[in-house]
Amino acid sequence: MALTQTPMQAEAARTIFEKSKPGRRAAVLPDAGVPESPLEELIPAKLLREEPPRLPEVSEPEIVRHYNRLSRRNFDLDSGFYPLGSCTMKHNPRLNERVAALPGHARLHPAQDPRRAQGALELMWLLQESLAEICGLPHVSLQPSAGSHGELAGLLLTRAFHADRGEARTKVLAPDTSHGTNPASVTMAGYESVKVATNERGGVEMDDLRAKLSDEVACLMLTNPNTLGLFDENIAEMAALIHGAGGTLYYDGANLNAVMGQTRPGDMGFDIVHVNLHKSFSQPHGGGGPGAGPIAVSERMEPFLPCPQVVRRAGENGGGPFFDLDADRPKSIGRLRGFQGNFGVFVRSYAYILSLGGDGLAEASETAVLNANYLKARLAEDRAGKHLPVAFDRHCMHEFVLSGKPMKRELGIATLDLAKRLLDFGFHPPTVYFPLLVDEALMVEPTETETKESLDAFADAIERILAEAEGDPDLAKSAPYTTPVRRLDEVRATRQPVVRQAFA
Amino acid sequence: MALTQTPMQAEAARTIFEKSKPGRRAAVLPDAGVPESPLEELIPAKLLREEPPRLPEVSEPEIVRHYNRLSRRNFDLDSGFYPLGSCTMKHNPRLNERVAALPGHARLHPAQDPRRAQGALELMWLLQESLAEICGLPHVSLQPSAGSHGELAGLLLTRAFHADRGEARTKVLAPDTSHGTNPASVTMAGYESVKVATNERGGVEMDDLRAKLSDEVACLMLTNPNTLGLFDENIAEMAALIHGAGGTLYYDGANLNAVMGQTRPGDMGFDIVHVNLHKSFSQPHGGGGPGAGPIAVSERMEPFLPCPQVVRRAGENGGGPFFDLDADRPKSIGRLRGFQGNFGVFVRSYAYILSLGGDGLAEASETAVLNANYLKARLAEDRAGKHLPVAFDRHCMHEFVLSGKPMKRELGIATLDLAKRLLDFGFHPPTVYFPLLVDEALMVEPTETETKESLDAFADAIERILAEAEGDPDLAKSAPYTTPVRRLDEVRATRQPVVRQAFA
Amino acid sequence: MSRYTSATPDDRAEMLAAIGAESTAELFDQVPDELRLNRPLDLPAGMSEAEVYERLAALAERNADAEREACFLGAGMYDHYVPAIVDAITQRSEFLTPYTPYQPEISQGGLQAMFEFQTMMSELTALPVSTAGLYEGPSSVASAGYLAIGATGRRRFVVSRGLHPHSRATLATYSAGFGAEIAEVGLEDGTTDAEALAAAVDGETGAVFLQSPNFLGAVEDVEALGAAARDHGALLVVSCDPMTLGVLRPPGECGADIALGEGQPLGNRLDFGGPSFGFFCGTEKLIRKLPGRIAGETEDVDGRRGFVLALQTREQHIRREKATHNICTAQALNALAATIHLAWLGREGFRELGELLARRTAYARDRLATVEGVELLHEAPVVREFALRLDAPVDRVLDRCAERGIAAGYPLGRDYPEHGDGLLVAITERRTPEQIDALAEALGAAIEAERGAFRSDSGIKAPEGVV
Amino acid sequence: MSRYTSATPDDRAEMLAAIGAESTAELFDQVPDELRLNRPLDLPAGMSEAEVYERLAALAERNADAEREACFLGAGMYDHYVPAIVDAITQRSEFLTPYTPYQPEISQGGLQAMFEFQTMMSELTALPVSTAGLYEGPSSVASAGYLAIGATGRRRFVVSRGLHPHSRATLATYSAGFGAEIAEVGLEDGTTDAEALAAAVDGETGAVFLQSPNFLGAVEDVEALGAAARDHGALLVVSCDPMTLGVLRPPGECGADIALGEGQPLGNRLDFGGPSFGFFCGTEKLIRKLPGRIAGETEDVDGRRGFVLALQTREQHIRREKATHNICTAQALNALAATIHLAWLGREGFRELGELLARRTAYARDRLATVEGVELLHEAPVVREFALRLDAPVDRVLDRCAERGIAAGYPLGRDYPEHGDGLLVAITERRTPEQIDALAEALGAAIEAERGAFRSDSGIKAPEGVV
Ligand SMILES: Cc1ncc(COP(=O)(O)O)c(C=O)c1O
Ligand SMILES: Cc1ncc(COP(=O)(O)O)c(C=O)c1O
Repeated sequence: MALTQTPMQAEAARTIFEKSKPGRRAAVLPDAGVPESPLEELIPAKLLREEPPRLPEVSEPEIVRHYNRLSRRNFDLDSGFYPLGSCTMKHNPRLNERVAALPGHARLHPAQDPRRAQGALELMWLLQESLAEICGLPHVSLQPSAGSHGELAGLLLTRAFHADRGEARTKVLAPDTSHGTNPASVTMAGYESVKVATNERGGVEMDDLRAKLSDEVACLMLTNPNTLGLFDENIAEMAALIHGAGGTLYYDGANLNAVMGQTRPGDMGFDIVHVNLHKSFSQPHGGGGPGAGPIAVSERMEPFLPCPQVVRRAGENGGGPFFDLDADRPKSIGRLRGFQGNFGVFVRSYAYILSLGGDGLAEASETAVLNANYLKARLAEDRAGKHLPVAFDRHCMHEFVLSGKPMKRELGIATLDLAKRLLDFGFHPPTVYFPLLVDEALMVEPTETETKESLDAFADAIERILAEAEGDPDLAKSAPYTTPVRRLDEVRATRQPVVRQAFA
Repeated sequence: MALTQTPMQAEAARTIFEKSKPGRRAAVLPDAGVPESPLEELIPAKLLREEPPRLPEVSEPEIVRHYNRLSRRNFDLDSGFYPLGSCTMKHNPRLNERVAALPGHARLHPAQDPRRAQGALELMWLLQESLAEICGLPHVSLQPSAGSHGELAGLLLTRAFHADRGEARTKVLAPDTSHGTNPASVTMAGYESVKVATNERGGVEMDDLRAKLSDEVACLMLTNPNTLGLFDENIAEMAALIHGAGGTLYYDGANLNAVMGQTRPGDMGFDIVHVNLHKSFSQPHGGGGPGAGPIAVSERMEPFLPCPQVVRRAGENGGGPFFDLDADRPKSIGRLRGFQGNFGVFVRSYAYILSLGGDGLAEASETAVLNANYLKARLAEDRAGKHLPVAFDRHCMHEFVLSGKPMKRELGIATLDLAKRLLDFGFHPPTVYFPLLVDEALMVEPTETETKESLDAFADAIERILAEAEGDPDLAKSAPYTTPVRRLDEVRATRQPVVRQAFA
Repeated sequence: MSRYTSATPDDRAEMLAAIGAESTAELFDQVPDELRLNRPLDLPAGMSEAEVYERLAALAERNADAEREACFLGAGMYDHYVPAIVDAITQRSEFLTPYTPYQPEISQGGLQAMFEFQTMMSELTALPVSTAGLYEGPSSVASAGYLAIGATGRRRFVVSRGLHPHSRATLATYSAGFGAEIAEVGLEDGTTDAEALAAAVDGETGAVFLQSPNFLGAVEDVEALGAAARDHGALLVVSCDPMTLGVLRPPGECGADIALGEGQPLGNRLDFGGPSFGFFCGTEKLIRKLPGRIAGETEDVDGRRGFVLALQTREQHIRREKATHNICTAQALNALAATIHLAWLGREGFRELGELLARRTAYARDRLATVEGVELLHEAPVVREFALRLDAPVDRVLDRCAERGIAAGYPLGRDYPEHGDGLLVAITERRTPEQIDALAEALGAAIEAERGAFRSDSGIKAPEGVV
Repeated sequence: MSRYTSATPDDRAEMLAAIGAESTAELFDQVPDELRLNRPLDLPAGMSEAEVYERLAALAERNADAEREACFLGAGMYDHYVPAIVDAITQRSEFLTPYTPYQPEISQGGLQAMFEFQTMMSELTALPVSTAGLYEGPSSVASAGYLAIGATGRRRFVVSRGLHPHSRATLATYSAGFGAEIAEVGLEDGTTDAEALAAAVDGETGAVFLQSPNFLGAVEDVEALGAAARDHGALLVVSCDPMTLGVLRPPGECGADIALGEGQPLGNRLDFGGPSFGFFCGTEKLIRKLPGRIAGETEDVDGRRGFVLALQTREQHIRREKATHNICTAQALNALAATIHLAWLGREGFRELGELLARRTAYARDRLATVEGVELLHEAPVVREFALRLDAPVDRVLDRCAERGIAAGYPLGRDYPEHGDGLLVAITERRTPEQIDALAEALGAAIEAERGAFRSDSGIKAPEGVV
């Protein structure tokens, strides 16, 4: 029998609401154990809800099946290679989940008195110290909730820093290769975003940078290696320039996985770094979070760090040290969120740092760079080398960017088609169409936790897809075939958005 | 593009050994922290191993991916309907997993002094009491590890019971519908197995029973409802007969899910009952265990229960009760295994009993019977009613048995074909070819945790398959199509067994 | 070889050969020598899995968590029971490990879950559009400020003092960046001073921020208070506790333009404050101005129903400096936990739970008010949390209760100097009537002891706020 | 509606209508009235999930588990570290919830895992065939007895006193059923008395049972001892601790026909004794006589590699009373845990772990032997467990150590009256040198205190076995 659709495709998507039936339920609640007075006696009727929200009415077995089956409609890192550039899809150790779930962590109330949360505060302090050492910058705030939150924090620090000197600067520079969150954060922090050009080696065009520097410039935001996966050798000069112009130098730490234990943002001259714990430090991505974006800063930025700050104080009466939340920071930019940050993420990342140790982290970066260069070399062979040239041809760091422009011209398939066809081969595609600078970009980040075999299999798949396309480009253009759904109409989802279940 | 195989079929099975590469590893071990003396100094060389076992050499990410992907090649209860007769595939609450994993349970050493394991012993005692109440028999041993172990225990108790009276009986009776473990246990316990015939109502043929009773008969093993899903109304008379002949009456508790809180084996006259905690009491089946098969017994069997027995003793000095392991049982048959039994299973089943309470258990059985009768009614309609008649046409208890004989004759497809075609529809098939009494048997047990919708969908699928078969029986005969592998050569696996990886 | 990598020496040699490099060091040649670290990181050596476990368990041991204490702490995060299926499902690698669903064909699980989440939050708040979630509560409040500027062009916010102090602080931090001025309106007997609010809102006001129940636990009359916003064309932003929306009139029915809040009570553990998620719902009109991911329904080329990230043209990866927000990685897994928890509670259970909380809260408030030295800080209606005044130094009373294994509540003096004697007590379904009685007893004993101590040492002045 | 069911009143009505019954009670008409229970079960009412959790957590709280104590208990089950991936994988519903793989097309995951398990156990024991596992250790020993009768037709077993007391007891229980006589051979300085063994084995002997390391921790010279079995055509059955097989010569190289044992040390938690699994390996000759499931490799109709339950003709569901064993539900999930643990350890790690244990054990034995009042019970080689003699009542010494948070070991007097003063001390990789030193100190202090107590109250007679 010839199949026309896979078993999953045969199963139409049904939401949990569509499985609801009046009177079904999963939860059984405890008895209140107190007088069952009518609600109206407790709360004025006008403040009460009339109709309960139309949550689904389903039994527990149905819930489990529903989400279990849904889960199988996801591709995940624990099932296959996920070389999504700029995302550092490295192995997520289950040990970290285990320690994060210990009741002493998981059921600790964030408003607990610091004297009764010494373990948690010490852990945060230890993580701060570790990140400070890794970044080469003395002070750390763990508060930001993700990379972009860290960026915003860094820009607000910059603003406070300048305000403290009586300056009001208005512009923030970032290369045209920068990640979308950079300019978005710039606007959100009340600055104007200015692009700096990229030179032929993939680094910052120094003349353009010089031209754009002025006393209006508050900050230069970079990532190094940059989003092309290339280390900008001019970093020391850039640092001198921006500092000379009175600005701060911000490091987007999304690419830290290339340099741990090899070189440090602080030593390069950066003032502020954010670290994506959900990238280099193995917090699982969760299908879009949670993460955490701690920032490490230089001495001169320290007074402005968010409140509260975790500090170690000398113990009383010769006892051990005492860990505390310090909110008495007059120059602080203040709070960026509730309580102390994404503590559960800190536990996981600290467990990761303990597991690897200093040497292990250095080796992780080294291997990440080795894997990327190997895969780049494999993709320089044969058809990939011809149709998918690397955008800047030199050793890369932990990732590299290919251009699908020749492929599109020569074979008639776009980067998107290649990506979709890769799905049929069981791979998550690389990041596509980013950085914007590179036409038909494919950004490939294998990470250090992949085997040589999986890199080879990926290179082989690309080769096969290109060979296929030489014969029949439509094969890629209509891909994917084997996924639970095939190409989806994204335009419609934006033009006529349906963003919630409609009820009859 | 027409698919010829599903994505999973395209992925050839590779074992973990085939992913091994010298020098890879996952585990990092602690330093010994003690002198690293050569092993030969500690243990005579002749006692030492020369070559380490050829365990795979793989990294942790590879292990996770390997077993993750393997897992997706399993069908499971949390993904779909699993009406496997005689197996009680009811919902497995995750609460039970959570409480079983509490360190106080999971890391408690079985040789811990009872004074320092009071919580565990009390839990076992509470479970014993609960099972005693459910079974209507005063004494319980939790020791047996599964149903068949319970059967063996019960037969050894019977032997001890008779020996204690100076009798040596040699035969054990069981109906021809009995489960395979029954006669196998009989042989293992040193008895001869004698079959009793089934009457036209699906119950025990009383004349045959009477004819086979004698003072050589040690025991009559039954399950009620029996494996046809039918309650044998003559049970009281049978009990009188076997007791009159000096034998014991054994209850195979695999079908207890039909009768919890409705009727009790003890009240029916049974002397010994085993309970499959992995059936009625929600312990997950684990792909073939673990389970547990506690036995409940009447007063006269009590002296012979296995050792040790969990007992409650009055507290000293007016304190609370003390729970102990009692090994001072001179008439006991002795141990059936190490330590105290499958405690982790006890935790789960006790949590289940606490969750449902007495009423909840009764309602579970009631709903199990309702679901079975409803599905039976649905399958009496249309094509199923014609080609797949129920073997004994009366109200069933928690399961029922159909015969595929007409289907085979009329449509040319066997029960096995129907079962295999059901796989393509996303259902686990019923138990097939059991009980042996029914030609081309299909034994269907929906359990109480299924929705009416899933019963309907199953009935609809059967209808569609039969309709298909009217047109093209080969469709079923060559099924399945969509599973990771298709029909497998089981004969070869027995004739030329390959039961382990070969190394080059 | 470090843990989790797999390149063997042979692999390395083969890979270097393919690259055409002598050593991995060569690959790092692009990093100028003077910038190389050239020494090991000053961090402890790596540890075995068992050792890491022991180390972290030893740290955890030094925290007084809600497994060990009867926890009456709230202030925005609550010790609800998280059903076991939440963990079982969210720990499935298929949900745990993927990135944001950029490739919808292989992310239908996550996308559909987002769509279900949005529907649930939309139902809870009675607003038609929900995003897939932001970081957490207070920063969501700040994000609403950013949205209000974009939507109204006005840079002035009026904020109730009943808004969570962390939300007010975060809004202030963000406002220093995007540029906005904040006017705060005080509380009167527990709820927002309606007159002062009406007076504070003007034609320059971009948004009015309320919270209900507010930080002192009092249920606000949002509809009445919101009139001022409506009248002046300001957005009405209501922060709320989702767990109360089974019983309280939802913001969408009270005229709110935006309803948002801390999502932790729904299916997320305490985790010392995170990760959790912020929910963010709005009117149809605001749909193209909302922050963060939104999943939408669509079809594939074969006409199959499917889900994608919708309205991406709002987002940073498309619009860069013109994006409605800078958020990228959010809190998808935490939102999934909420979705499962809400499905588990279901229509009936969710309301029942709200009622249970309201009744136990009423019981607790009455019970504690009978304790000598305790009185109500306000008389406004409450549903899950309430404020008391203690006639003894709050911190010392808390210490004494902690000795009995009770975290008695949140000392209001941390954030409200005017309530230095205030204690905020939170109730969940895990706080049994017996625990409430034990709290009453502990509070009574602690206050009595403190008063004794105070009397017996008249040299010590009563702390401020304590009579 | 009880928890976990889903039939609403409407569902019930529709279903009854389809059945043609008035009520569900009618469905139970087949149960004679006088057998109906007609009253509620006398069990507590059902509880909410949170309440069940609290209840079970309160029970768990009353156990001194290895998370709280430094656990030197062994005697067949050991406090090894179970890596987190074991839980993560075994808790996946795809492994957790299916039945025995009767439908191989949709059970390839479980079947392949069994095949991998069998390969690993076969490698560990150096015997060519492994089953997919039995219940646990001691009952596997008894099952070997049943096999031996089938294979040799002889009903006499010779058993070393070094065999785990639970194994000897279980073999005896089973033997009372299938009919076999057991002769026990004693120990000499810790190991099986070779001469007595040779004398005990005769032409009627069906099997000789040894354990190495034996219950006292001593490594036996299996090859030498096994000669008696070989000479008389009896099967040599060797029970072993799988965790020692990275360093000890495997049974298959020592002439064993069957190697079996308790599988708990491999990836299974302590669980107060179960569930774990028993492994069972044999020679090629015995393949059709083995008990329990065996997975085998085969092909599907399209030539794809696949796995099935092989050799089912041995089993109860096919052969009924002629089956080689009665086992049906076994311990598949526990065997999977072992498989993952062994893959995680890997070829090198498994050996290293064995060496680590041997070295720490040597250290501990030396260290403890220096304690005043402690001497070695035997001098035979040990690799993970060893026996001491204490010059004070063992139970009281254990109590004193427990007060310091140390479970000092297993009192041999429980099973060996001749060793009333014996203490069996087990080592795992979780028992650090610091803990070993702490044990030495605790033992020393306890013995000293007990001797003091004994001296100061000369009315009390020294317990038997203590000088
Ligand atoms: C280069 C770069 N910068 C910043 C970010 C933003 O980080 P987050 O998603 O944690 O907000 C990303 C994430 O994709 C990134 O790749
Ligand atoms: C009727 C019946 N009896 C006995 C058993 C054996 O139980 P277990 O598998 O727990 O040994 C089964 C299990 O399938 C059964 O269905």
